Amino acid sequence: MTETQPLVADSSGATWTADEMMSIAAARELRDGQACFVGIGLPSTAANLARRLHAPGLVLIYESGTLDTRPAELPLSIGDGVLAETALSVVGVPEVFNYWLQPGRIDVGFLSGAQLDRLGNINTTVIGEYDEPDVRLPGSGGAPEIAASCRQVIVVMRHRARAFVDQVDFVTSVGQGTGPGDRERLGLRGAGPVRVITDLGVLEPDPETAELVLTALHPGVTVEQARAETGWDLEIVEELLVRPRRPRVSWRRCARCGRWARERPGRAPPRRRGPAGRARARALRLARLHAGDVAPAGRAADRAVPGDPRGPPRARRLAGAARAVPDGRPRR
Amino acid sequence: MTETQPLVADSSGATWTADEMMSIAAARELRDGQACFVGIGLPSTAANLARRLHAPGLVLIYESGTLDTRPAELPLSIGDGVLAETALSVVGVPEVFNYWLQPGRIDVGFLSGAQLDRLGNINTTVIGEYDEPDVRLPGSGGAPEIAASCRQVIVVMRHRARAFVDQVDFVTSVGQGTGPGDRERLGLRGAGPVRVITDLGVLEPDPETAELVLTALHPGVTVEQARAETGWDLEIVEELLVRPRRPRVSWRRCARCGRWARERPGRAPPRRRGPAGRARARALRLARLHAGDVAPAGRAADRAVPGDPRGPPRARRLAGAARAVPDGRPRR
Amino acid sequence: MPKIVSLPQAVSDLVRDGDTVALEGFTHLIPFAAGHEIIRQRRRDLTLVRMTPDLVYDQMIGAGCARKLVFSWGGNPGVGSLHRMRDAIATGWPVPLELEEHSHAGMANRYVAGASGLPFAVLRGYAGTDLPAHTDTISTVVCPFTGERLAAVAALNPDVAIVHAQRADRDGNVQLWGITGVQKEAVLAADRALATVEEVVDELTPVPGAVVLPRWVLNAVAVAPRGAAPSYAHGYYDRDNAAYRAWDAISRDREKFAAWLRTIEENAPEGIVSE
Amino acid sequence: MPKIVSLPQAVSDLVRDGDTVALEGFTHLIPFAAGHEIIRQRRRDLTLVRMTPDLVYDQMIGAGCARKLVFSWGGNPGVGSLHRMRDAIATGWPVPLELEEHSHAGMANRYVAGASGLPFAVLRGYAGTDLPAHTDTISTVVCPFTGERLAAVAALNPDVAIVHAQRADRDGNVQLWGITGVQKEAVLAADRALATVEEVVDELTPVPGAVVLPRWVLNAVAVAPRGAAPSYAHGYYDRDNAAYRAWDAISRDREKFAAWLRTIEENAPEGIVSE
Repeated sequence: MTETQPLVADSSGATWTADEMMSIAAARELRDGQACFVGIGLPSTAANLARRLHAPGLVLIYESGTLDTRPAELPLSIGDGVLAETALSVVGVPEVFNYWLQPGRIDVGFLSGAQLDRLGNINTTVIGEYDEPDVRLPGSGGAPEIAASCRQVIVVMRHRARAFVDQVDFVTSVGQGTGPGDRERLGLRGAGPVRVITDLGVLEPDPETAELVLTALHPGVTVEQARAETGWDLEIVEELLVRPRRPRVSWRRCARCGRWARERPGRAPPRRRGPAGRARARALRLARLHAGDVAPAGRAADRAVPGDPRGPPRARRLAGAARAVPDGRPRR
Repeated sequence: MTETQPLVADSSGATWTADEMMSIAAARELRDGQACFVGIGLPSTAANLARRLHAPGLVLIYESGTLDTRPAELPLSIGDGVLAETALSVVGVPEVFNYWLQPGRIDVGFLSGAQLDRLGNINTTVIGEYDEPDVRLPGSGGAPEIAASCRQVIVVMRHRARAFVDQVDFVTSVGQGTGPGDRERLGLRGAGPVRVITDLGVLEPDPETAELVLTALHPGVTVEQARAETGWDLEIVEELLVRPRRPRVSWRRCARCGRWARERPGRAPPRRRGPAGRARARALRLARLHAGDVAPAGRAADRAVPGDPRGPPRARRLAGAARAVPDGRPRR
Repeated sequence: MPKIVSLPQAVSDLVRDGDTVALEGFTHLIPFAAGHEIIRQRRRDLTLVRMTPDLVYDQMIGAGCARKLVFSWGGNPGVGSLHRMRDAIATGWPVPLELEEHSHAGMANRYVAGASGLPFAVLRGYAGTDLPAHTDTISTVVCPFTGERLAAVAALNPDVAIVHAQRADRDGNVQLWGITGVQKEAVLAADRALATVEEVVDELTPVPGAVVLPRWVLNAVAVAPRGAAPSYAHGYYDRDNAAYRAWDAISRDREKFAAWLRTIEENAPEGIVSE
Repeated sequence: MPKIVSLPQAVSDLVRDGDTVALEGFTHLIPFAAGHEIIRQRRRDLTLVRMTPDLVYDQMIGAGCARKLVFSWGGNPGVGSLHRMRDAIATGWPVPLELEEHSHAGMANRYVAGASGLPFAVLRGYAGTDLPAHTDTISTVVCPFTGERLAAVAALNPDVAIVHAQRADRDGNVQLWGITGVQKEAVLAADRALATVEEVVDELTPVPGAVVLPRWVLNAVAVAPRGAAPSYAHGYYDRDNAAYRAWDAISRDREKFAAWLRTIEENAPEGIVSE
């Protein structure tokens, strides 16, 4: 993912790319103590950001077999040596799938894809026909079982009409399958994709129809933009959230983790050569964004449009999700 | 096994117990480079004796998960710490059964039991009815799969009428099942028990009927004794072997391993207190017996009664067994 | 998340009458201290699961904790029989004991299936033996590719798994090494899990061959010094072979056993309530 | 018993035209040197098996070694597509490429079944996806205890498995550590196995987390210093990320690829024929 066009500028003139917006939004989905199955790229950035800021007890599990890894720098691949060096334990690939993912011990899995459909099904296999594809994609990897077995799946992908399609060409990973109840029929024990985070906003399955509907927009994005980039007749929830533009702060305490994040006005990000320096600079930018983005009362500060006396719908839904207490035990 | 009555005395007056005779005979079955699944007791003594003398490259695998272990002293249990300390690798119990035993990577497995029947089936579960047993025995352990999956099984047990029965009360581990061809029908890929080593002699399955017949006697034992202690009408092969009484030697080179074993006339075994000292004394006694017992031309020196121009039948049969080259690869 | 609690507290919190309980440790790291605490807390009607029910289960059976035993080899290794187990089977003393009997390979694969969230496991085993006629958690499946018939065993998912390990860190991550048996599988297969440890350390420095049980799969960690004795803890203490031999005489006689039981019930070891 | 031989000798002895060959190493210890030697020896009609066919298989496919690919994720990690693989699928250049496609969990379990001497493995997977319609080594089985239907995958038993490891001892026992992937399973599942190693040492001192491949499951061990580059060998050298990025441009263009191929065919690295 090399697309880095600025999407948001704050009062200092600093800008945030689409990928950074998505990383921040994804990081916010993770809570302390959860176990997260991490793929490389945005999910890895998001998970490491969450662990370094509001969720220090977040357990990161990579499909390469590294359990509870705590890299000091962002790994460059799912098999980066730093993952093994900083892991609590390294297990073989059969074990990570059979003992750790399959029994439902993982709270959150991140997925992405070339295509996502209105029912949250994901395609990473082919565009076009399987035997004569227009585009041959990498294939399944760990995605089908992540989609099946994690308690919740969060999809992170760019919101583009060619990707957000009415029906995927190939079901690599099952979202809601053919509709409500299909996951139960198929014996898939996780909830499937509960949130789709894009560079325009957030989609969530409608509790009745299982169809993905728009529940939030990033600042500066319109409903029309989101509809134009969606290949189905996108429904918009009544209480659509717009994420607030974030205020500039010098010192600010994170409402979730209690840590102070420092931000010196006018200070340029450190410039160093090499990928490590770039990663550090990027981490600092993300930390600033994270700190500035969190208002004192946390999620309740999200501005509902129009207002709803019961509070923001995302908070209500999350309360439901939180009932499934993560404890690392398998479900049966 | 605490029965230690003298069975054989050599010219110096040293005596060998029944268990020692069996250990020596069992050790002789093992060849360099083979992989051997070892249980505690006699099999462990035999396997370690073979490894220390004529088969230095013998691979010992214990069901506790220690692969290629090289204990300096005899372990006291299958889970003795010395096994893990001296192993090439220690694996979990599921792995030792699934990856190492089940695919047929093990050349020789040793078994024993409370009952053995004419078809080589073994009972270690109950004497009497399962639900109202006369004697409750320990049960299966690793034996059923050792019997199923090792290329060859060697049974080592005392030759007593109550143990050598026409039909076992309970089939814990399958020998030849109900008769010729039954192992193939059951999908058991190893050959099953190819040799039963007792304190009286050796039994082997008849190639036609699969019934265990007497193929060798230890010196000083008569056919009548063996028949009296066998619960079926024991057949005797035409070329019955009698193991020679062993000459006394001062220095003797082992014909199999090329090592020299020293034996000083009249020297008493070292007397030390404690199990380590006793084990050392016992190992020396066994080494002397091993060295003295091996005539220059190896097995061919076994005296056939009556003579057979084709050579001893055991040698012929072993030549057949040797065709299954041990190489650690699974069979399919 | 596990808390580091006292052993009495952990057993009280996690083990309930009627539970299916697995104390694992294959010849090594056998959780004797936890077994004795279960005896002291007078748990009843337990289904005891263990590949090799040796002294620890003979003691628990004799104490009347168990109504059922799920196992694959029941003996006093190198010594002889388990006389309390035999007595319970033969005479129902102190309470009748139901058996569910497997082979080692079958039990190991049942734990693997349980740890993997599968309802059964496939193995080459049992064919031609008399066990399937007596054990209803043994069946067969047919390979959909080759048509071959293979053994199937039902997954084991104990209510509680208890293991002993060398050490834990202060977060409750547990590390064990030497012969590691089926401890990881038993913990992962169970609904609740307790690890007793020799000691708590600041950091779990890596050890070759070690198995790590992460804190989030354990409900409690309890310090129990010498908690595996008379079995052994690799790197800490050796097996007390004399105690295994001595058990034979104690367990043969109900009165001698009763005297032994009183000493266990009345004397909790010092270490298990501290930290 | 394995012999320590040169890599050209090992490939010549063990890899035959038409074989099913698995080069494994999950993101780490990818046996590039062995792959290049197979290219140099111009093996043809291979069925290439690998969970993550990255550059090494893109190169072998482009060189015309393969008629079939068995895999679960085919990409240049962090960079993009495998253009030689895409070209072979789309246009049949240089030879048509058949696909047999699984998920990671499916492939891992296929190796486990192969290593275990079982004809198939059971997992929770594939339900509701479109893969089973295209892959005939995916089926289902019904649990004989619960009646639940689960996925079944056929065992993988390659003719040859090739892995790269940090080191071997003089007897041919091999030790690897860091991310250990499915290397043990691939070696145990195969009929023949070759390990390339960074170095041969007198003694394999134990390393935390190490997997040991005993000498008697390996047919040959060959020394290949930097034999995993441009992937990495934990403790020896890092991943050459620039080489992964550079491959994108090379592999997009048949002529650039042909030039690369000539350098591989004409220049065997120094280290692989010594010792």
